[in-house]
Amino acid sequence: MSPDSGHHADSPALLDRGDTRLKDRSGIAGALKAFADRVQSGDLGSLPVVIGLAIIWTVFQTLNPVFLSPRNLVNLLFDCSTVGVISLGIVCVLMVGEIDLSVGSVSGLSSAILGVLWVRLGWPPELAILAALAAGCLIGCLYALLFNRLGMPSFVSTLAGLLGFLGLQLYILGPKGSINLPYESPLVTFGQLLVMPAPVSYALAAVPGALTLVRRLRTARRRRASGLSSRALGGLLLEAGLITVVLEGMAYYLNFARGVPWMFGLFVGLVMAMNYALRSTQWGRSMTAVGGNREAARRAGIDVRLIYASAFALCSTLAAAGGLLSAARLASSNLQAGTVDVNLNAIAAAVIGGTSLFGGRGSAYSALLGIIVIQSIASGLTLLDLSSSLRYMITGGVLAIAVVVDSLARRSRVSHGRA
Amino acid sequence: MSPDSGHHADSPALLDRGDTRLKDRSGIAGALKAFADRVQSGDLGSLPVVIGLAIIWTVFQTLNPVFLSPRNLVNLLFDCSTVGVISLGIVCVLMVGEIDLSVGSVSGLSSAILGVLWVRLGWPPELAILAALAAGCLIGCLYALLFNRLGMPSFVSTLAGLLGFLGLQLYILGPKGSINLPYESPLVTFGQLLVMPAPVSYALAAVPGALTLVRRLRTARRRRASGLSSRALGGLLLEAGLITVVLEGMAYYLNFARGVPWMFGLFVGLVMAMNYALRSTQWGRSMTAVGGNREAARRAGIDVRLIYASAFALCSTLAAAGGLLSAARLASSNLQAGTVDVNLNAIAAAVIGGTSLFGGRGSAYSALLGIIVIQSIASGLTLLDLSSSLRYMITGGVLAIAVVVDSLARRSRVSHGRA
Amino acid sequence: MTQLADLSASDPRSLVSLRTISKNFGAVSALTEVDLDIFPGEIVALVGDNGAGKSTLVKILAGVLQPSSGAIAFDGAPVTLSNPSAALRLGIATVFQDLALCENLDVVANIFLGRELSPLQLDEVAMEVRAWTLLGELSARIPSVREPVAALSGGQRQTVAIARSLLMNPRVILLDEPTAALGVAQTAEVLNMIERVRDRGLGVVIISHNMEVVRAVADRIVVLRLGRNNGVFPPDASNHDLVSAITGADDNAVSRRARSVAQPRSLNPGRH
Amino acid sequence: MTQLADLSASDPRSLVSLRTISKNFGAVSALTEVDLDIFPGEIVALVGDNGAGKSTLVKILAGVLQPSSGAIAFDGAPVTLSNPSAALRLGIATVFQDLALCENLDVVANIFLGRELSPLQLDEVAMEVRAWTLLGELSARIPSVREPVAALSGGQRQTVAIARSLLMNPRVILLDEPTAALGVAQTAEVLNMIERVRDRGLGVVIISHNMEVVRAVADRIVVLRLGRNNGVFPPDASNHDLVSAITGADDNAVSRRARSVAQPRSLNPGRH
Amino acid sequence: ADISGSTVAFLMPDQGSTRYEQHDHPGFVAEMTKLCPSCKVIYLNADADVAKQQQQFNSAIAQGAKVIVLDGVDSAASASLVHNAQAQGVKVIAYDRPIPDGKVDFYVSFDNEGIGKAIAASLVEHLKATGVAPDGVGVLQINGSPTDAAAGLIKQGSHEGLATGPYKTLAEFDTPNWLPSNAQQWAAGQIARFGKQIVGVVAANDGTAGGAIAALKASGVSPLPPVTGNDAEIAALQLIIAGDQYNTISKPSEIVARAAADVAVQLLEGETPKATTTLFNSPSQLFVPAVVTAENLKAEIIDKKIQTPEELCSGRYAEGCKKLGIQ
Ligand SMILES: Nc1ncnc2c1ncn2[C@@H]1O[C@H](COP(=O)(O)OP(=O)(O)OP(=O)(O)O)[C@@H](O)[C@H]1O
Ligand SMILES: Nc1ncnc2c1ncn2[C@@H]1O[C@H](COP(=O)(O)OP(=O)(O)OP(=O)(O)O)[C@@H](O)[C@H]1O
Ligand SMILES: [Mg+2]
Ligand SMILES: [Mg+2]
Repeated sequence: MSPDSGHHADSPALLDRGDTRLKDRSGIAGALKAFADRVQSGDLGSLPVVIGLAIIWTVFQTLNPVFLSPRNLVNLLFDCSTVGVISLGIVCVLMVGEIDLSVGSVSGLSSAILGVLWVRLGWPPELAILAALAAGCLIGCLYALLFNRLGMPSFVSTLAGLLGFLGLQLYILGPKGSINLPYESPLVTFGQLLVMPAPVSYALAAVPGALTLVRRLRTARRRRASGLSSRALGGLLLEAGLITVVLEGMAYYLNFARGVPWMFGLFVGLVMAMNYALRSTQWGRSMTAVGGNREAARRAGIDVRLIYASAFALCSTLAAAGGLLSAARLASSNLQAGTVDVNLNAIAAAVIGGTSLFGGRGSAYSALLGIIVIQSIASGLTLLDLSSSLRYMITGGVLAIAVVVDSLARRSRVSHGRA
Repeated sequence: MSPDSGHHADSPALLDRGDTRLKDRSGIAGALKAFADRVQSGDLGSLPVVIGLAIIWTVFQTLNPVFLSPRNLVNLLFDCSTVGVISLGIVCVLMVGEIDLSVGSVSGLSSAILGVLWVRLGWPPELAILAALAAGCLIGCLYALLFNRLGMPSFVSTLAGLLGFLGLQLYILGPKGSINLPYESPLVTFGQLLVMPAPVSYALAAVPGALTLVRRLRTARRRRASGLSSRALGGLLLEAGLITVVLEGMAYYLNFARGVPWMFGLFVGLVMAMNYALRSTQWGRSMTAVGGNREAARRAGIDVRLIYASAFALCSTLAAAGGLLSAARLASSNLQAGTVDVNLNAIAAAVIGGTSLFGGRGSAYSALLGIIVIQSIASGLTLLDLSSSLRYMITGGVLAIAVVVDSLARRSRVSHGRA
Repeated sequence: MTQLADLSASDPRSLVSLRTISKNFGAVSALTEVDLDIFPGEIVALVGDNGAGKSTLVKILAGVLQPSSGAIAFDGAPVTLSNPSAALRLGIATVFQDLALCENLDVVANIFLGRELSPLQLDEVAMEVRAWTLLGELSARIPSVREPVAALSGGQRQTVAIARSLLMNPRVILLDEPTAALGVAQTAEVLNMIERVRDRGLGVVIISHNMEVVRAVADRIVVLRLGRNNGVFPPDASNHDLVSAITGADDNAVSRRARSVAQPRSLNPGRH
Repeated sequence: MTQLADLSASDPRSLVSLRTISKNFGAVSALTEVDLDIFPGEIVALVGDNGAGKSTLVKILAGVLQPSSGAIAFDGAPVTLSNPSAALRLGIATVFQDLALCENLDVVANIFLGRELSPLQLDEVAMEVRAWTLLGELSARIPSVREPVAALSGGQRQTVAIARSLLMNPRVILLDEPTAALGVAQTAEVLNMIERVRDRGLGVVIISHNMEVVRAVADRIVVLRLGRNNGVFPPDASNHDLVSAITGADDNAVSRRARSVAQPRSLNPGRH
Repeated sequence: ADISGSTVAFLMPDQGSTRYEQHDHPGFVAEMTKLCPSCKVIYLNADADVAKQQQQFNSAIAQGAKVIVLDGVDSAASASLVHNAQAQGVKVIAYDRPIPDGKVDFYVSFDNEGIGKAIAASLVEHLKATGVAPDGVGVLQINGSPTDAAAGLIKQGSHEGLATGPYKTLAEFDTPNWLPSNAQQWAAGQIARFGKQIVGVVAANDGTAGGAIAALKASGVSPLPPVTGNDAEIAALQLIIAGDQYNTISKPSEIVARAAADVAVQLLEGETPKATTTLFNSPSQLFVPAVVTAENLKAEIIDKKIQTPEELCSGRYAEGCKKLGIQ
């Protein structure tokens, strides 16, 4: 993501600085110029979405000062986590250029399985959770089978799944309908109340910065040793410092209210794990390759079917996990869990965050960013007294505004021939 | 679609039969071999979906003999027409590789506009219809603007539209909610009762066969005159005869009940017009090109923006038209028009019929075929006494079965390197 | 896109002239102050190493890319080529290195794309006849023009792209490595074709890595190196001079290979 | 895929042998009963007109396409190459004519695709160093290996595809027009490279339309015409014989052009 | 007239609550089998889709239904269905939701507006009784789906009910698609906004009530302010037993379903069923539902055999049941 600014402008012996056409981008001035280059060429990663988000936040905050209160933000983080986890799975299938329309139904089904096994049949909750996740995984494998063996487009198979698993959810909940999950149970507490103790939240908030710094430093050392350009120490420290300051600041602010929800911690942890898997493992590389050019990936000897299967299975499993989290959040398994909106919100979050619907481009962070955008709009509007017609209209409008910054940036990207 | 079987096997002077590697496919045996080739290479057009449909029909008919009764089929045709028209618009945006998630809301909005202008404000119905269509067209132009000028992905802009126009629909219907349209009005009669007199239906059923024959004959004559291979007269007559017999038979059967709905006639007429526009005009060629390779189309001097604009505008206008038809069908403009399922059904119909989600491949007939599949499943299931949960599950399963034949055919297409 | 460059220095007879054209992609300067003139009835060969910026220059002339700075004149008047249609309208036809075909359309549709006969009721018969004629002139070996382009071989596709460019009546024709994938017979036909259009007074730019091809048809050889002008040569310039200008060194892989291959079947320098 | 063809006739020393391979695409027979042997330490050149079926044959050998009929033996044992992984496992490395790169991945990722170092924690530094080394050996002119391949010029991409094939330790290497887009220096390096791998005992198949290139490196020239074997030639066969075998006529576009171009700067026959 | 072998259709609107499959349909079928053992009952649920309901309606007629009991997804759209059916000689009984613009042959229902009024008024009574001062505090109102006509009636009723007391409405919300999670998110936002000012929540059904309770619990509000509900789902009754929900509405739908079956049979036989009142120009019969709170839960639910103690008092609810005297 970050440009490799030349470390020593005066050492032309660097392996990757041999070309005279490369402009020198070392030092602070160079870094600024490199940034300007990136702005011009639209290669800004998630910055535009962050800007869109900042605009939304400012507007809602001026309309109702409760919006950015620590208390409301804590609610926001709880709400983000459930659909966010589902959206993370969507990122996987979008990466390989496929889609899963059934995540809502699968999440509903998994919450129904949890309720029936745990409350009605009295299984231990751990087993019920495992069963629900296994069901999700199985569903993903089924899609993969239909896709790999029968060549059924995922749009159609998952549309069939959307209906079929909704039916299954209604069926296993049966005529008795919704099931209350016990409020005192650890699962419901986790979904509704459990926050990190302040010291833990500060410690965890320091982790990403520290990890970044360590990995970047190691890479820089190895690059120098191998005769490649490497980033200047100052820049690295600045970046890691910035991350740490922002995260610690957020933890501090949230600790004014209840604190950082563990559920959100889980979500962010999953996002970071997925990000690592997509960027730094052979599997992730294969996912990107399959999404970019399936035939080229096949010719490179990648087991394309396995990659598709992993994407579908991961997506459905995460959808099931999301269903469990939302059951915990609501303290009930009900008929309507997952039926409406969940699909659209989960897919929209991934797309708004910058993952392409056409495969081969995306990042785990897009789920995080996208769901924060969507939930911010929802949360901001709940704080204003509006009729539902206005509420729909404003949601639509704000959504468009959130993305317009990103679109403009990307547009210049296209016109610079790097779409 | 049809293979050009060599007309004269013994005239090697034909311009397009010069290559010795082309197998000779003239005569009946040749036609059969050509067909076998096509089966093998998966290039079967809509045949697989038709087979899937035949399976579904057989099964439902054995389960409940009312299913294929003329009376039920007439209802089926009425029901197909509304979402079918919307799906036709979806084919347009899918052709250029984009999507419109808001067709449901736009159709609902248009029905609301009709109701408010006509019934509440007392406009003449023609004007109200025009206004609703114009609103649809405007919405399409708005999406085109966002797409062309700001580069906003259509998934996001139409998602915003889905919410925004739902809000607008609720807003203009106001707290009084749904509006009844007058039963005696021509519009409602058209949507609920109006069928073709038997002679008219027979006459119209003869049109497609006759048109095919005339166009094919003219082409064959011109091809022969230009020294190109042309199809044998026998095959042409057979094809046209088959089309005519099937259509006349259907008209005859339906005339046992009420007859062929004019609304279905309108839908088929729109499908045929769209098919002509997509296949036989420069605009259609440009649509296919833009969907296949946007940059190549741009370099060929095609005004890519105009093509996108036409696709979006057409889609929204057809969505508005579909909304008007469903208002006529229900004899009311109501709060729920378009809110549920319409989007998914319209998109699914196009995809099931064989239009690609990724652009550049599709046909107007896919909307017709796809919506018949979807409505057949729905209608067949209403004839069985099932709980909703079973109904959902079976719908999902049958949908998958309907497509599996097509998927298998296409799969061999992929393995033959022609995906 | 600044248009401050001085166009007054351009030759009045030139059909197209480019002055101090630069193009940056992010941190990479693909072109730096490149000048080029195209005269009617003349074949200019544009040569240079891989990544020298030849295709970038052609894309700028074709309106596909916009220069970061510099000016373009057509018939002596300054023009802005803000999109490919603008270039096509001026009569600039281009065969791109990546061919820019629509894989989902068949051969006929690709050849006529954007220039279909009778737009409201496509005349498929006339288009097919014309397509066969054009392809025949290029000695193409295409079994069927009703197959999607995705089913064609590399050389067959290139022939289709070349046929496309012959369809309109251009004033300038830009050919970016038009013979790279062609067989020997097809290459000969394309070179014949190039000479024919030159003789009809068109301006022709041809890019090629094959020195024999360049030498056979070019009236003037323009060398680009690392995005900059690096000399203009007559077609009878020595191979050694040309290769040195291209690679930027007297002692290069080509000359080394020529020396090291001691056997009789040595590879001549210059596409050898 | 029938395996009825007789493999007993194949040469026992051959690394790979194909017998009576046919391939149909719908009504088009791209290959008809083609035989081919690849011996260790030998460079076979596969030549033929556009659409002759060369790439189809290479794709069959690489496991990308399956033959309609015919048999393949590797090291004397019959094998079924049902997918590219099967071919890669046997040690068959291929540079495809369409390159088959992932445009959305950068140069390093493309070179190492499917063979990444330390799969659970990709060693980007080691991969980048190795990539620069490989590209350096091929005289590539690529400003940055961290750009997506979509941003590269045609020749740069081809270099990346060739670098890919050198990474694994293959026993057979198939090169489908590997120098078509390369500059003069890069072509020389690739030819050097081909000779080096031949000398290490690998079997090499090279497809090219450039007769000079073919003649310079090939030990044996196999001609395909309209999907059928059309003769095997030694590298010192006369140009006229080769071109006749390729085009199937004594009087062809090449010879006609050679005759008609009366000026001193004539184009030699054979990629002229 | 001989009605044996006749077909009757029973068309329900949605899956929003379990009542249709758990109570209405079985109740209707039971009464029909009693009155006309050879009659065939077609049961279909429209899953909240107007077009689907129209399709089901037409297919019922195609299958020869002579009487259709219709719980319309949308009242305006239902009017046209009634019109069409009557034109073909098919009788229509409006069930649960009225069809104001279609002159149906009969209308049987609980009174939705009455339900809204009852739950709100009951909440107001409770607040007054517990001595909550109306100054500076108020209640939240969570309505049903903005596209659901029945929700609109309940909303109107709730407004009227709240108007009987001094408590002002802090904010109100139309829950899209009746989704509990939407209700939860909205309630959580209001808690952040109004904090301790919230002294009660009027929720239009048990699902949204559950969402509101989850939000209150999640914000650590204790003790919980009273929350209303409607439908008497098992889950909601259990919440009442546990003391988390204040009230719900018991609509033993079997009563209405049985009445509908009676009317249907009379219509089949060509008789004129007797009406207690006339609503929207149609002969009608309205039933008054009961508000259920912890005090009368045993009397209304257990003693009337609407649910069994085993069903309600499983596991964690046993203790609460004991307190209410249920076993
Ligand atoms: N869209 C782009 N984004 C970034 N860099 C680009 C882009 N297009 C071209 N370049 C860079 O510009 C330089 C010139 O590319 P160009 O395609 O013009 O080379 P070329 O002379 O045509 O080479 P070849 O002979 O290999 O075709 C290359 O280094 C390439 O990496
Ligand atoms: N997927 C396919 N579907 C249909 N026909 C195909 C397909 N692939 C190749 N062909 C046909 O097979 C024939 C041989 O193609 P091939 O690519 O092997 O030619 P080639 O010898 O490599 O030609 P070139 O020198 O132009 O690269 C061509 O006529 C081509 O049209
Ligand atoms: Mg180039
Ligand atoms: Mg080839």
